[in-house]
Amino acid sequence: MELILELEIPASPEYIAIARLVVSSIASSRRNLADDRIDDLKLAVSEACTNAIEASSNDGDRVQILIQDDDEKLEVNVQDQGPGFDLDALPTHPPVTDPERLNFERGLGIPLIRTLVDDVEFASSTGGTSVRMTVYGEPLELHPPEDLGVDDLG
Amino acid sequence: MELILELEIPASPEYIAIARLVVSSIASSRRNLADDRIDDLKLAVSEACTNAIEASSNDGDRVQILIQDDDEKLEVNVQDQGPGFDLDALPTHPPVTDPERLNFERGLGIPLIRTLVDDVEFASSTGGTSVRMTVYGEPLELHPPEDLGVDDLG
Amino acid sequence: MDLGLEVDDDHAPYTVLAVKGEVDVYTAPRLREKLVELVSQGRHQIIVDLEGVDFLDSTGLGVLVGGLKRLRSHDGDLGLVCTQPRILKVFEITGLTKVFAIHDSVAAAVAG
Amino acid sequence: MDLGLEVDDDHAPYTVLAVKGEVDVYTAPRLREKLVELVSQGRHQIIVDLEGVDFLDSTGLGVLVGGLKRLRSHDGDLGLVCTQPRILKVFEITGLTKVFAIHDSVAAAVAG
Ligand SMILES: Nc1ncnc2c1ncn2[C@@H]1O[C@H](COP(=O)(O)OP(=O)(O)O)[C@@H](O)[C@H]1O
Ligand SMILES: Nc1ncnc2c1ncn2[C@@H]1O[C@H](COP(=O)(O)OP(=O)(O)O)[C@@H](O)[C@H]1O
Repeated sequence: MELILELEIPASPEYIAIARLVVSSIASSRRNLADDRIDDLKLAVSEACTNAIEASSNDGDRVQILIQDDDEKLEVNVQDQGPGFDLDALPTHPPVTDPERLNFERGLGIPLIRTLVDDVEFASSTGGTSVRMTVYGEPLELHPPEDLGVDDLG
Repeated sequence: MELILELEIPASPEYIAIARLVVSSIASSRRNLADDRIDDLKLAVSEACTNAIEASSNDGDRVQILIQDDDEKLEVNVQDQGPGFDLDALPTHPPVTDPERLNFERGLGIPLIRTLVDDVEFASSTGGTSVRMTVYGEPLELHPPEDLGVDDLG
Repeated sequence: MDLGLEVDDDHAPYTVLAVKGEVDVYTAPRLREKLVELVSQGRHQIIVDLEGVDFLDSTGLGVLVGGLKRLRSHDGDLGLVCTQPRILKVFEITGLTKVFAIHDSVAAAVAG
Repeated sequence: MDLGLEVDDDHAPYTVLAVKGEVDVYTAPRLREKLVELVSQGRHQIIVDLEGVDFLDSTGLGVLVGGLKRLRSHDGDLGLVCTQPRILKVFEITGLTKVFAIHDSVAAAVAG
């Protein structure tokens, strides 16, 4: 797995658009992903960043977004410095047919992430949480890096 | 000076578009900069990243882009792990009216940076080079971060 | 990155709120405030037009569900206009297509 | 992030190369190769149409200067079409407006 890109933003809502921008831009340039898969990944990352930002309460807390890939997959890891949480202790929602469902405006983020990406792994401790999201897809054929050699033109 | 954002990319040409994207997106959201000032900063950062990438020769070398601001200015710092260089030892170009000028396809980057931003500072050693570029402008009035409080709506 | 919020009063008894831009944790509070304001003005039949929305996440969904809940408690309703597949998908995945009436156009929404 | 490069042969003796996208250290090598290829095909009057270019940096300028130099050595020329202020600005700052003939349109370039 090769580290492509590292982005660190303040844990504040105004920076979440940048995280989306970077992820969708990398996903479209590195991977042969259909546009709707890119949208899926973008939304999943946005949900993970929202949770990371909401969990951060200290001034100066930051959220880190790591993008890695290898031949077959693209991985985005969102890490925060929040207090962590227990994934197994999350409440479950009433089914959407139940009028009670309207009392739950929250709690849609993690189910969305699970549906949108091929694979997701949560690692949470009192030092923070990391959410690793993976999508599979063929790499684009990249133009090999080459010497500019403009001097040779003359 | 507050650190806004940190972006780290591999020292490879294919990532330079992301660096531009991030800088122009931050500049337009944080600062009351005219569009042409944002274009200027974007070009200056692209030139600094090009030099940083070209100076990097080791596998795994990375380029770091730090964006900071305070009340009156936005600063972008481009750092590489290349061999460094002596700014004072750079050759000067013949004037553009001289036909000899055509022999110099290179060497436009640093003059461009100097013209495009309000302030530039180079710091170079054998461990790498950092180029700190500053533009002045009024901050945007940001909407204060506030609690979402969707639960209060009902 | 600013959220566009335009109120159209030409469809009484419906109030049409056209949203433009990205609805996320940064911008959703403004959508919520606007909905609260409309409801407090006694507008209880609201159509939220999402055709100009480029991105919508669960925070945006939460604000819409909150608005619907508030309107229902006033015997009102909150309908949506949305034809964009990538936005519709978010409602489908979360099962909210069963909670909201989603229309193809403002005309269809005010007709029905 | 791909560079568009389209050759238009309808303006003999001029060859028009329309460039689209961002010209930077990543994409400039493709522009250089295309220019080398055109020159090696004996096309010595080249017009590079920059109207579709969103971004151009010094690497792109270097490739254009290299192309001009090569063409001049064949008694040819390389003209530009450019009206976008932010692209023109890069030529102005570097003094290259004095090196290149810059036209408002392909029609003006082939006429002049
Ligand atoms: N990164 C995180 N750090 C701490 N707690 C988290 C984190 N992510 C999720 N949680 C907890 O899990 C809950 C459910 O998250 P989610 O399904 O995204 O819904 P929502 O964020 O709308 O509550 C959150 O309310 C929060 O308590
Ligand atoms: N970050 C850097 N690390 C090492 N050398 C550099 C760096 N930036 C610039 N230089 C040196 O300064 C020269 C001039 O740079 P510049 O004006 O940008 O033109 P160009 O990059 O086209 O040569 C470069 O050729 C290089 O030798």
